[in-house]
Amino acid sequence: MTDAIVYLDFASTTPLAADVAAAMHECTAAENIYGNAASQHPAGRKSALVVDHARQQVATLLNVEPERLIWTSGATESNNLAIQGVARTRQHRGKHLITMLTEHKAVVDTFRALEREGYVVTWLAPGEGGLLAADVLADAIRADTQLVSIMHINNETGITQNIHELGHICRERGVSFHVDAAQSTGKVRLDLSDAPIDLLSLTGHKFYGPQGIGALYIADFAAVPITPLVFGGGQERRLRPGTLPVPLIVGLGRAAEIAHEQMDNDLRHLRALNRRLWKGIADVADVLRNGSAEQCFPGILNVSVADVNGESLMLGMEPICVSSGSACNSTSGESSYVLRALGRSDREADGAVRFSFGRTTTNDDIDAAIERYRYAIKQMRSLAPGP
Amino acid sequence: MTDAIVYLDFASTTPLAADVAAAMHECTAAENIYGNAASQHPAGRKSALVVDHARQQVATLLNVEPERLIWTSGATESNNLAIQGVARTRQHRGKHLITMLTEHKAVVDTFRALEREGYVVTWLAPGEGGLLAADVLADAIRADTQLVSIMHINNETGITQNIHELGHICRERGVSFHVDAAQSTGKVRLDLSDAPIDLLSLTGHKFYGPQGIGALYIADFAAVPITPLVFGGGQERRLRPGTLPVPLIVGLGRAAEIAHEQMDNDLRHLRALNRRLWKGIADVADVLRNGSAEQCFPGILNVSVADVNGESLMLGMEPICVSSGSACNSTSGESSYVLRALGRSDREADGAVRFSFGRTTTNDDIDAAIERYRYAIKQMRSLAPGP
Amino acid sequence: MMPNDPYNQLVRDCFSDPQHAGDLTNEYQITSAATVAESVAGDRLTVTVGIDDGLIAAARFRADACPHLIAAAELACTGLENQTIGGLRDFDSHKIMRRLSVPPEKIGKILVLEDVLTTLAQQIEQSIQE
Amino acid sequence: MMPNDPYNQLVRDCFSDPQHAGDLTNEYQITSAATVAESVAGDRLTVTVGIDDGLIAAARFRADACPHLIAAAELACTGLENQTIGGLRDFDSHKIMRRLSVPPEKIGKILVLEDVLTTLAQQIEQSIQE
Ligand SMILES: Cc1ncc(COP(=O)(O)O)c(C=O)c1O
Ligand SMILES: Cc1ncc(COP(=O)(O)O)c(C=O)c1O
Repeated sequence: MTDAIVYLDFASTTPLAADVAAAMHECTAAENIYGNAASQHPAGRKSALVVDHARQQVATLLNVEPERLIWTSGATESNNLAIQGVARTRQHRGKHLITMLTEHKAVVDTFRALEREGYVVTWLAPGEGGLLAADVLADAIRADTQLVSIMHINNETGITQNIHELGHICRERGVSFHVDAAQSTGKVRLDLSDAPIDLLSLTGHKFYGPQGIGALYIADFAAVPITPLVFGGGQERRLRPGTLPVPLIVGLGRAAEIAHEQMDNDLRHLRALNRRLWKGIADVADVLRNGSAEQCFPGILNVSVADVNGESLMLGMEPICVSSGSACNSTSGESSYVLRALGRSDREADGAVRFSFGRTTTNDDIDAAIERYRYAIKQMRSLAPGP
Repeated sequence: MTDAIVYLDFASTTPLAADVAAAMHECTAAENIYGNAASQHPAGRKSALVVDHARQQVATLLNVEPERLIWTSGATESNNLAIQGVARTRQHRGKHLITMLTEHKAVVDTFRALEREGYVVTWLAPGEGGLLAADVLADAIRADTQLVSIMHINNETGITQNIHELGHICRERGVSFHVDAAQSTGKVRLDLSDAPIDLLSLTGHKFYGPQGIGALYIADFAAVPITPLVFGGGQERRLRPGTLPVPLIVGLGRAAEIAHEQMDNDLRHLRALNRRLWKGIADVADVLRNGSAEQCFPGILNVSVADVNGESLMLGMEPICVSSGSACNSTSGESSYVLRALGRSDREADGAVRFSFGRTTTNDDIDAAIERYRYAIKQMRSLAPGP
Repeated sequence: MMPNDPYNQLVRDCFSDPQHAGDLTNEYQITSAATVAESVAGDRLTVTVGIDDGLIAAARFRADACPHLIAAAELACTGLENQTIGGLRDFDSHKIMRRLSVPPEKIGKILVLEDVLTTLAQQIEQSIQE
Repeated sequence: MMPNDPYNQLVRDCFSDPQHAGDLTNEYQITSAATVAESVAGDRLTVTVGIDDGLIAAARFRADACPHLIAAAELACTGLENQTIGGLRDFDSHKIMRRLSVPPEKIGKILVLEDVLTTLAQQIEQSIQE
């Protein structure tokens, strides 16, 4: 078995694409761009120029106007800015908000914080196959509902919500709709030009861009006014002040451009890897697939067994880098709430392994992961006491 | 006169040090570090390791324990986290806060936002030489005062407050003390080991580190509890969740290390440049120095004339990149409130030029700036109508 | 010029090397100067014209103003030379502003130029009547 | 091993290649096995000892548990062999935890091992008395 690190944790963070690194390097070193993009002097204007270009690159990926994008430090901040921002601006109109139990922590914890402040949050459970049914959302919307936030692709399972359908319901009912697209941006087609989506969060490091940079798409600044989280200079329409990180923005822009070009190839590649991986482990006794092939993003394959300790399974998987549903790999100390919301038992959630892969993953990587997974499960099982 | 860009706007943002760029490049390219620092697998642990190392480098610069540092996206966020964070946590005890009129926008606008929420802010005016006198602060502290926020080095003038003396007053009176050290970190000695400072903000791109990364120093998490701005994963003690930007953190750490080593040399160099520059322009008719040599950080020289249009002066200064006190270079549309708080007239504030320089500035750069400044002033004056 | 430059090349050229900066001596049949000061920003603009035989033989300006107004004054002086004095009233500041790509928030400032020219026209008409 | 590794080298070695994993046949004068299950996380640990002439001739374990508990069980089995059965009661789990650098939040879990050994000691004492 391999001793070299095999990285299958692309849903957590992706390596920087070589072309992105090159674009950032060119910006800083070759073109010697370092000015403050808010400065009017020549050095500042050089920076503003590449920032504008990057904004266009991201806008092209989403098929929106570049002016609709606000740079942030990542999807955690984008989610918070969208959710807290709308909730606070609209609190005089109503304090009811809607989201799902299976959202990312950056959404869940934001709504929990708002609950502590007196907002009322409806937590919708996923239905069949992890999906939120349109009528369930429709029934949850009240007269005082101000915001619905539903993620696009789930970070643990890859389950993909029908955001267009859900967005249409929000639009019909006059409720703002936010989408956490941290896992889908740059990976699946996302045409926002006439999508019923008011706000959308993305982050660079999930699609081969740099860590520490993301964006929030805001369809209509007037229709969906947002209270900022931080105050300061006038950058980003006062919604997100602070000196713009020019090389990061250049990197994110280039990553968006590459993603736009490569998307079909990427997806084809991921589908093949996904099939190969599942084929290699589907016959492990009692293995469960968390999320079906039809409704899941192919870059993620999440599987559970109920009879092995999650933490030991993770150690047994080394040097294959995967993510687990177990308590010990998270700071929260509890097994995956996402998998439990899908109906998995504590033990099933604890024994879950998320394989996630990407553009640079090879068949050999997948084969090494299969071999290691089978071996680890076998070892754990052979070590276990009788029932 | 030179046609090449001469960058004298180091107080706005500094170019990335070559060694910092190299450290970041080594991290991503050579050592192939890209994992999520929160992941327990080998790729994640590699990242966590360099993050720990960087935290130690910044801690060494400030002479504090590394655990006291929280990574943020920059000083704007650090200031907001400190000020909003303490104000919100303590609001049941009292809603009175104190700051100065001459703070950076990231502090001023944060307090203004809190005022809109019902907090009461005392805005102290600078006294002699732009300094806040200890007794003025002492008199302003009330029984319900929760936080005092005073910047260390002013970004426009370089005026340096006696933060130790002011901090002692806060400590005696049991009030938390926050320092915006965006302009001083890595530039002047800042030993926080037994300083009466509870919170301190810093940002990487002001001392040759990357843009988009900063930190907040928190002396005692229990004594000064902070409400987070964003919610999400458990990163940074839940005070600032989000995937850690590993290469940026590595860059900030390296920048701190270099600053620590080079500080005495850097300061000596800046003092010489400052003297040279002032010598070259002091005899321009009616030129005023904003802040005296004794109380100012030598990397900044701010000068005013009252009889030229600030915006035209800026254009006349090109290709020397400097910053102005004029309305047209800011998003706020008003001339520098900092200079006006120091007693300058609107016209004097409008006609201000901030020269700021750094480690890589040469005598030739300074001489080019002197020549251009004299020329621009002369041109503007010769073009002006009679009185 | 970079696309995000607040000043287009014409502004930059007029600003850095204005051909019509200065005053006029009394060598013309009529020499007339007018100054307007804008109270908020403190901009001041003086335009002087020298008239011979009902034609503007020369026009000069002085300004303590932003680059756009300086450039506008320069273009105005260029345009006025060899015009009849009616040109002072017919002056089309909007055309100049378009050529200079004056940003919307600055249009108010540039109107100072129109005020100066109107004042000049009045002065000259009066001195001709006298 | 990296300094921030949650598992030290000893944990890793015991985990990846435990020498005392398994069961014992009835070739000893006394063979006794005890299992304790921890209710919260669902960890389960079985230790089996084979006693000959009052000495622990062999010790084996089975575990469905985290790496630290697996390693602790392995070390315990190694340490118990050739001890008197008093060793089951004298067993010092804190010494093992130090060797394994068990993080504070996990100490509770490792105490399962003490429970198993205490149970074993009781069983054996009882079977000797019978
Ligand atoms: C669905 C989802 N939302 C939000 C985030 C947060 O992104 P970041 O860590 O870049 O702030 C992530 C990844 O961590 C994610 O997977
Ligand atoms: C004194 C001061 N505080 C705060 C900031 C904000 O720093 P950043 O833009 O990195 O958030 C700056 C610089 O812009 C500054 O000079």
